[in-house]
Amino acid sequence: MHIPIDHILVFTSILFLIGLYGALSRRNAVGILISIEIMLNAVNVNFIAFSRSFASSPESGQIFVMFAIVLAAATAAVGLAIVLNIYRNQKTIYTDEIHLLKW
Amino acid sequence: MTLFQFLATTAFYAAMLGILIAAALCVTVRNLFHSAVFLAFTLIGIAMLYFFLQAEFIAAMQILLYVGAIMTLIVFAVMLTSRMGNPAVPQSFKNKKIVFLPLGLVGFILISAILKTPWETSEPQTAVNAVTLGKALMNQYVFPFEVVSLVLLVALIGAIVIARSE
Amino acid sequence: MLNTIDQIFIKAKQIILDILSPFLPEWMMILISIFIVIVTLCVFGPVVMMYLTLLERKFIGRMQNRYGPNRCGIFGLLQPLSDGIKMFTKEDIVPQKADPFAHFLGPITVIIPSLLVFSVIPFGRNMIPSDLSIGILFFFAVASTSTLWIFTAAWGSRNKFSLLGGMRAVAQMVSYEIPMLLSIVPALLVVGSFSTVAIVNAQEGLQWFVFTPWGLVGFILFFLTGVAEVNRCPFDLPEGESEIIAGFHTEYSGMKFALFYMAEYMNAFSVSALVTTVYLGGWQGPILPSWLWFFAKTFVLISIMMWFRGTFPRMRVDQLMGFAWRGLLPLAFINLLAAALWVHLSFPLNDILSFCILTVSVLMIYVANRKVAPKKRIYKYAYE
Amino acid sequence: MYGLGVLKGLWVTIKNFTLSYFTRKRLTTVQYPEERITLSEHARTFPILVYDESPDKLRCVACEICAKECPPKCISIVRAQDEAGKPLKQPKFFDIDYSVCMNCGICEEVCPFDSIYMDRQFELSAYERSEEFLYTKDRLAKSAEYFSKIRPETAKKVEEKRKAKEK
Repeated sequence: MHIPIDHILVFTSILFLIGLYGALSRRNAVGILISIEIMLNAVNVNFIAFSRSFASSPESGQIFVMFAIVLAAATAAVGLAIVLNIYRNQKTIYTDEIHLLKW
Repeated sequence: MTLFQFLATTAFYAAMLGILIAAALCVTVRNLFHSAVFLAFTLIGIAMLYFFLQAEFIAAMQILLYVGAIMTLIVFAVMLTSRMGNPAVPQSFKNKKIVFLPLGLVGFILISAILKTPWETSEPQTAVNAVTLGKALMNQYVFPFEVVSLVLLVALIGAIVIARSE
Repeated sequence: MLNTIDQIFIKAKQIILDILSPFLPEWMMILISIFIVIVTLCVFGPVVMMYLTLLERKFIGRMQNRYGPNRCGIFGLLQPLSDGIKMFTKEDIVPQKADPFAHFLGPITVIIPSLLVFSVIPFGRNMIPSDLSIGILFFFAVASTSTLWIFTAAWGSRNKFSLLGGMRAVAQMVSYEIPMLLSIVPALLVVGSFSTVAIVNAQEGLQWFVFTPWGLVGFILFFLTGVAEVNRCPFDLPEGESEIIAGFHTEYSGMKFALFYMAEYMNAFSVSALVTTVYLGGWQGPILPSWLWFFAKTFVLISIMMWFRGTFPRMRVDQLMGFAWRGLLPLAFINLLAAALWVHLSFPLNDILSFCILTVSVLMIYVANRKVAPKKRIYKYAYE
Repeated sequence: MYGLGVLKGLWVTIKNFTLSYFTRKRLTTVQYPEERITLSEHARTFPILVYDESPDKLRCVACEICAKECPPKCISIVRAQDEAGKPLKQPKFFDIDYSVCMNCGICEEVCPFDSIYMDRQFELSAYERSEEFLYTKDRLAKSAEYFSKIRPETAKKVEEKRKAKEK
């Protein structure tokens, strides 16, 4: 089952670009967070693809992916808490409507 | 190239295609809940990719942590912030066509760089199972392991403090 | 002789393969062998579910001093068939305001994890559909996604009651997932590998894990959290008929409701199958053939779940949450500590030490959670 | 102790379950079409008219008290007349609409001539709702023996009352 590595890299870069498109073009804060999750996942797939052909310590890629998943969970938690707080105060989570520096 | 290699590679490319479609849908669909569900499909697709790349433990962790935990967070956020579903409001910026310019640029540079460099495709190592991962976590990476648990604790308390209603 | 009965299903599959092998090319044979296993699982799941419903109705009937269903068939044996036909022919109503995509997606995605999970359970000696090196982890990963699908079903039906049921389901399953995972870790600690076959092999003969002190606590913990994870009786708030009609599957009728119903019973079967695999020694047993041992233990556990259903009223949400976070979680952590000690110490000392740690901790948790009656308040001025 | 209630509950249900296989009387269900529970003396379903000798000589004198008293007004009586048009003391038509009747038994209490009583027949299903449930006089008529068979005490009391009145 030999997959040439540049096919995987092209796939992950397309996935990354899709996430980037979502992050840039969406108005809804939660939508942006969802797109960031896609970008994070694209990077994780890269790690795993490379970790297979590492001679010295093959498991380092996978460990890094585990840390990445855990940190994505932490960012998602804090990010969504902030979004909830904005929603509670501003009654809207559309990023272009949140322009007051203080509320 | 036995039949199974052929089946496996076609399944791999099919999974890749499926993930791209699900991700594209997730980013473009108007109803936020549908985009959360499509995100779940992309995550499960990526877990399938990990199975193909012999990273079984990471695939199980991905499903357990991402689809089990983070998706629940996102779905709760979607539920709490949307006024019971009124997708009438436009979900994306008016001049979203402009976004394609930087995207195209970045994409062109990235993909051309990928295709030009000669990746030395060495024979993939033996599969890394949970035992070697555990050993590495406990010996070589024990410091980052502790720091990450600290970060999680901080994120936990931070999220509760921010989201707590007075 | 006993070994032939024990391996009867493997031999049957081999016979089928031998019959077909002269006619088909070699690679087709491998596909056929995989296909046979998949077909048996997909047939075995719904059939077990149908006869579990009948067993449950008769069992609970007898508890309430009445017969269970005994009209269709001799002892009501055709009752599941008639239920099935009724479910097929019932009209499938989709509410007009419902979100068609999520409403349609609900039942499909709820049934997939409950079927996928069967692939990891060892039904008998080398009778495991697919021996993954991350067996148990695969089970939990797939089982934990069902939270999300239950919520899609609840959110898709756009109805206050199902949304309430969905939120209750998510809150309950998330808070019971952590004790469930932690109650498994001692067994993995002792065995040292995730694969279910290794766990069962580690419990050779009668050295089932349940007979060790940490094993008993782990068994009780895992069984209780399993019952909660499957939304069965004392913890069935997500579909609390009395207060929120039918919880997340209120707006489903006909075959879609049958899928939810089937998923619930198959989850109940697979959770009790996993409890037997990890703590009751899977198919290990003295004389009888291995798969008979496995099904006997699983059905004992399922009848205990039904016994719970016949006895306990539904728990309030705060009791439910309190039980998980204040009761099961600390016990799971201490059980992990006791198991670690048990592994590292020699025979006489480890049982005694882990036994006292666990009894002391159970009593402490019990005392800590007891409701303290408020002190009698004396109103100084009222009495003058 | 906190956990005892749980164990007691479990003990009760498992006791019920095991003993239900040994002592038949614990099981309260009656297999309806095959076995039947014996109806009590005062079971009442739909009213019937009682006659002494022959079905056309009913005890009823068409006084229409029951028709007036009936809450859902499901009794309709037309007094019989002889050729000269003089009203007679018996009903020409006496219809009770069983689909409207609510089995209250008020007609039985108010009837001064002990002619209308509550029967205990409840298996009265029919294919057609309007016609078949409109019971006419001859379908309502039931003999006094039938009445005394289904309700022995009240029949005895009624007999003594009637004999006392005749003397």
